[in-house]
Amino acid sequence: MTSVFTPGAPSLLVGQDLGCVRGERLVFGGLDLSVGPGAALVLTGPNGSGKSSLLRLLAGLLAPARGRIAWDGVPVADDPEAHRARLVFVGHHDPVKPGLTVAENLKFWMTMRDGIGDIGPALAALGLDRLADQPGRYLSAGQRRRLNLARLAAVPARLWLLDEPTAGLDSAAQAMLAALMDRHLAGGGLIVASAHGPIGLGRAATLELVR
Amino acid sequence: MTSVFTPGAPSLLVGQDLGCVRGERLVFGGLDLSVGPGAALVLTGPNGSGKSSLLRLLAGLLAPARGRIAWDGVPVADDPEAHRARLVFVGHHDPVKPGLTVAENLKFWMTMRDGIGDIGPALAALGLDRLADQPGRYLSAGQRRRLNLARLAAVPARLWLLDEPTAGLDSAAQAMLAALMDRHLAGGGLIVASAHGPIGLGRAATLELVR
Amino acid sequence: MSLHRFANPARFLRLAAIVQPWCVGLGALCLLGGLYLGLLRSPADYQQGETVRIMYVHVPAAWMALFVYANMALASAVALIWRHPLADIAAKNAAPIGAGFTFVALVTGSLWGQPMWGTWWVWDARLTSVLILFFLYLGHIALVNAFDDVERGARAGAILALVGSVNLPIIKFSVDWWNTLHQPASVLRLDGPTIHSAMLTPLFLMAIAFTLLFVALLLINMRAEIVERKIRNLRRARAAES
Amino acid sequence: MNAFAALVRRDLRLALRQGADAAMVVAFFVLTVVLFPFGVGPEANILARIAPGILWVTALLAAMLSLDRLFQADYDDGSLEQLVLTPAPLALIVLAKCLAHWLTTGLPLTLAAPILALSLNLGTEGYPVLVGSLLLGTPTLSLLGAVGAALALGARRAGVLVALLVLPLTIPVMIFGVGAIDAALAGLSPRPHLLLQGALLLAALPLCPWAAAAALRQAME
Amino acid sequence: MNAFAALVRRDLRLALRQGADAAMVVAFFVLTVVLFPFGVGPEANILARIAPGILWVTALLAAMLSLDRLFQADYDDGSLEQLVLTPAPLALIVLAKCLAHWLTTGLPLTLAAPILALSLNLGTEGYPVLVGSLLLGTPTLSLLGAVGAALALGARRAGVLVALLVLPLTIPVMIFGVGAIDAALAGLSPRPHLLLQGALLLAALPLCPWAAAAALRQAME
Ligand code: HEM
Ligand SMILES: Nc1ncnc2c1ncn2[C@@H]1O[C@H](COP(=O)(O)OP(=O)(O)OP(=O)(O)O)[C@@H](O)[C@H]1O
Ligand SMILES: Nc1ncnc2c1ncn2[C@@H]1O[C@H](COP(=O)(O)OP(=O)(O)OP(=O)(O)O)[C@@H](O)[C@H]1O
Ligand SMILES: [Mg+2]
Ligand SMILES: [Mg+2]
Repeated sequence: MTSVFTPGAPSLLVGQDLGCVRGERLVFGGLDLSVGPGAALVLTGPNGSGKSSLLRLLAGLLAPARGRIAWDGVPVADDPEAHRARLVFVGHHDPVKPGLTVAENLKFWMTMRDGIGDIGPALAALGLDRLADQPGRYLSAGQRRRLNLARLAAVPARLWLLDEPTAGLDSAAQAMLAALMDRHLAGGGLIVASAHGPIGLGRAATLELVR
Repeated sequence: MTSVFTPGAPSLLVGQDLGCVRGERLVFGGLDLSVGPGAALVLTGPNGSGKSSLLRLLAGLLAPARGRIAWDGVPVADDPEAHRARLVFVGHHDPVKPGLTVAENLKFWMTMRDGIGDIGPALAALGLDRLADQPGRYLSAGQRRRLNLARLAAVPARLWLLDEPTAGLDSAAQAMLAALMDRHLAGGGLIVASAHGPIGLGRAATLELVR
Repeated sequence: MSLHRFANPARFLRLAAIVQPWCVGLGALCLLGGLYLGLLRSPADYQQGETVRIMYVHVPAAWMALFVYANMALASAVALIWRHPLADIAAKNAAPIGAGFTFVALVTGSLWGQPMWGTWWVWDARLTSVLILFFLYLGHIALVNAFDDVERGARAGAILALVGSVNLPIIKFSVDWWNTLHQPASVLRLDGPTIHSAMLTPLFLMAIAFTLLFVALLLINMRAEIVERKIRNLRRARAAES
Repeated sequence: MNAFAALVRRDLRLALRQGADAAMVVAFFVLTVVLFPFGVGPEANILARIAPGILWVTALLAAMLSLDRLFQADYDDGSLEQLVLTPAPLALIVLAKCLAHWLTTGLPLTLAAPILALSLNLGTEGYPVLVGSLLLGTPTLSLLGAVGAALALGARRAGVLVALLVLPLTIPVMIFGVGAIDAALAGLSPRPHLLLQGALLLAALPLCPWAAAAALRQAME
Repeated sequence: MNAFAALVRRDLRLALRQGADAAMVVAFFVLTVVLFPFGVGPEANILARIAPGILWVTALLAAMLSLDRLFQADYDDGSLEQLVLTPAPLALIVLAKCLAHWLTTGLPLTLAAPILALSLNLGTEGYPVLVGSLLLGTPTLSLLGAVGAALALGARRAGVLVALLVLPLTIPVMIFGVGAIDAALAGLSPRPHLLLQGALLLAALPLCPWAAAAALRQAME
């Protein structure tokens, strides 16, 4: 198992000796990682190597089979609600309701995080402003993905966990996402993202998972 | 609307003046295309420009609002069953049943096309041989995609319609797919594929859709 | 672009604009005549007394309930076979009107039943099959409105109307049989009493009035829907341009 | 034909591996039938009198429970579009799915019915006819249900909608089913009723798959 | 609390979009009730006798028909994992979904019940108790159903178990509901039955969301 330590002073998100078991099979074990403010970590590795699993572990959707995950030195398992409040997770699925319009879909996810602001800028950040009134059912695959990613712009959160965020995006949308990520990092945010190719995170550390 | 004609002698798949209406909105109109044996056509364009819609049109899943699609000069609408028998369509969704193993999943789709051969080579062609007995529910996103693509190797068909086939694939799988496509083209097959980046089809014509 | 499919609706709209006032006018005339003759001039029944006058609403409404469904099935067949968009719209908009007539037949029948049979409802064959017809209408309406895509709903509705039209006679027949098996022969019904011409004339006038009313309502609904679709298309087109 | 068998086999396998639907159907059937003695009171003669009706109505309702899922799962994961693209006629594919549905709902219901009839004190003459009428009638329910399920695909609230579409169409099946049992109990011949049920099945056998196939093709758009 | 209201509002909006859905539940309810006269025959006194049972069975069925989709749709499209990742407690989220479900199923059913009871010739003493027992009982059905729906998500082989575990839990709800109405019809006090129903509701209110939340978390794995 490969492990990577991002050296740096105050390291916010730390995983130590992480192990993950899925379907009664060990996916990875003894994994260490650490991401500081303004830093990004890119997970790479072949299909089935555990990138998505690791992201779900970091989000708290999966319980680690061993090891611990800490934020600022405090194990996230101690206060899962605070951890959930500080992260946005973008998974393989796009949570888009066919019966709601684009604006309603985004608004909903915003309200669920106690945001009550304006969704306009978030829609614009991913080029969805013209589609605001379309029902989700009418979106193309890339448009759904954009809507999923728009949550990043709509909800303030320190930690972004992105699972192959560029899948299905055209080059314009990829650039928009890259800009968004840059701004997030510049503001001291953290990103952990999985990818099979470049996703526009220039100076990010890489964690290569093997099978 | 852009249109591209692949010049060449016997041109098998021809679309003339194609128009597509979805959700009561015109997606594209007046589109011409033609693909000959051993040739590939790559559809590009921004999100929502109609790549998937065009592929569904060519597969016969959508009826064109105008224009006609012909195979060897015969409109495919005249004999839809023959058209279905000659194509394999790989869409955005991966038709994988969580309750069936990888082998069972593939075997099923093979039998539905009256194939009764061995699925071993098809699994191997996408590096799934080690996973043959895993239930579909345990597959990672890329593994599901591989299983979907394995149908290409399992079912003999002249025409491959591939909607962003490389989404979620690691580089090894992308190479396997490229090899598969090369072999298909060398054998006189046809490919129409949509993509946001290079998908390993070297000398293919490109049809750029605009919004 | 999808407007091209409504190229001939322009002609339809023009035609409808001419026909509709005539339907309304003639319908109103027949209605007034029928009501006048039925309620004021026709004799009270020797058995039923004044309540027989409910007949002038009840019977034409019951006829319309069946007539509208037949039309709907016909329009659906046209829509499915020739993909004619107007037939789609006709079938879709006929359903609520037909449901309305069926409801009127049920309510007036109930109101009539109370003095006649001493109860609002009995599980009699004819009553029950009208009730099922009402549900077929409701199912159709629910299905057509259950999709975000208007055309998809309309086409699903067309298939349902056709399946229902095959089933309707079967239902009627089975319910008749069911009833003869369970129900004692004491079902109260005017077994084809020879109807006075003084009753027959207003009855027919009312039937004509209801038919014209149906045509007028259908035209109004269809025109509204066509205009609505046009507006939606324009709005979409503008959104796509901006 | 190969494709037909393969699809039936797959659906059966999926049903047996996950099993929630079929079990739910039978459990619902048993529960509701058992409920009526509570409502009506334990008088054996009244129970016996309404037994055929209760059994048929609850069988019908139980079948409704799993219908909305008939095509939905395949629709959601993209299997349905692949099935539509199979060279086999779509009506045949619908028929295969109906057969699998019947094997996992109609058949278990039919098998469970005699035991439940016992708890309702059904007269002994009724048993063979009960089983026979369910055997003839439940396939028609699956076929009609397929039409409703295909029509409601992609609609909101598919479950209730399917029931709303299908129940009125199934009333004749039930009427003849109950009629057959009642006739047997009354010492009359159940034959005409059973023949009519058979006729309904024969009529539904070609018509319903055709209508459902048309509806499925719509849903692909 | 904001999140709670937002979720209820979203689910209601999804259910009510274009307004036909509550009507659909009521139509379904009416239709199901209509089936019984076909089954058991039109005799008014027998119908009146089984009316409470019919009404309750239908309520259960309506609840179940829409319940299996309670979390499934959110699970399939990834909304559920996002809901789980919301800072709000998961049990609260379950509660919000139950409330939305009840508002679109249980409530319309309760409101429609008296009219249906009329067509079944229910005795006049039964009406207030009918409404009261449905008001007390249908929320419990929604809550219990949520547990079942959540368990079914993660369940592999357990699917059968779920059906067999959760469904029987609804029996007491129904039995007390029917019992209350019967008691009122017989001139007895329905109070003990209603109190028991209330107790069930009070027990389900904290327990079910908690159990369902645990099951949902499992399903995320
Ligand atoms: C809700 C209750 C009722 C329903 C659903 C109902 C339904 C119908 C229907 C469908 C028809 C037209 C059928 C045809 O022409 O073949 C009809 C006709 C008629 N109904 Fe009713 N009915 C109801 C109650 C009553 C009552 C209470 C009476 C009077 C005692 C009544 C008297 C008639 C008469 C006289 C006709 C015309 C018969 C004929 O044209 O031969 N109906 N009803
Ligand atoms: N099921 C549908 N119903 C109605 N409209 C749809 C549907 N699916 C897509 N559309 C619309 O049709 C247009 C083309 O969609 P399509 O999926 O073909 O785009 P695409 O080029 O494949 O995009 P992507 O790169 O995002 O996959 C889009 O504007 C979309 O809003
Ligand atoms: N729900 C699940 N239950 C059990 N095992 C699973 C589940 N999902 C994935 N797995 C297994 O866990 C391993 C890691 O899967 P994961 O999804 O994390 O891979 P990944 O690196 O994200 O792959 P991809 O590049 O294909 O997305 C795989 O071997 C897979 O078979
Ligand atoms: Mg992954
Ligand atoms: Mg696409």
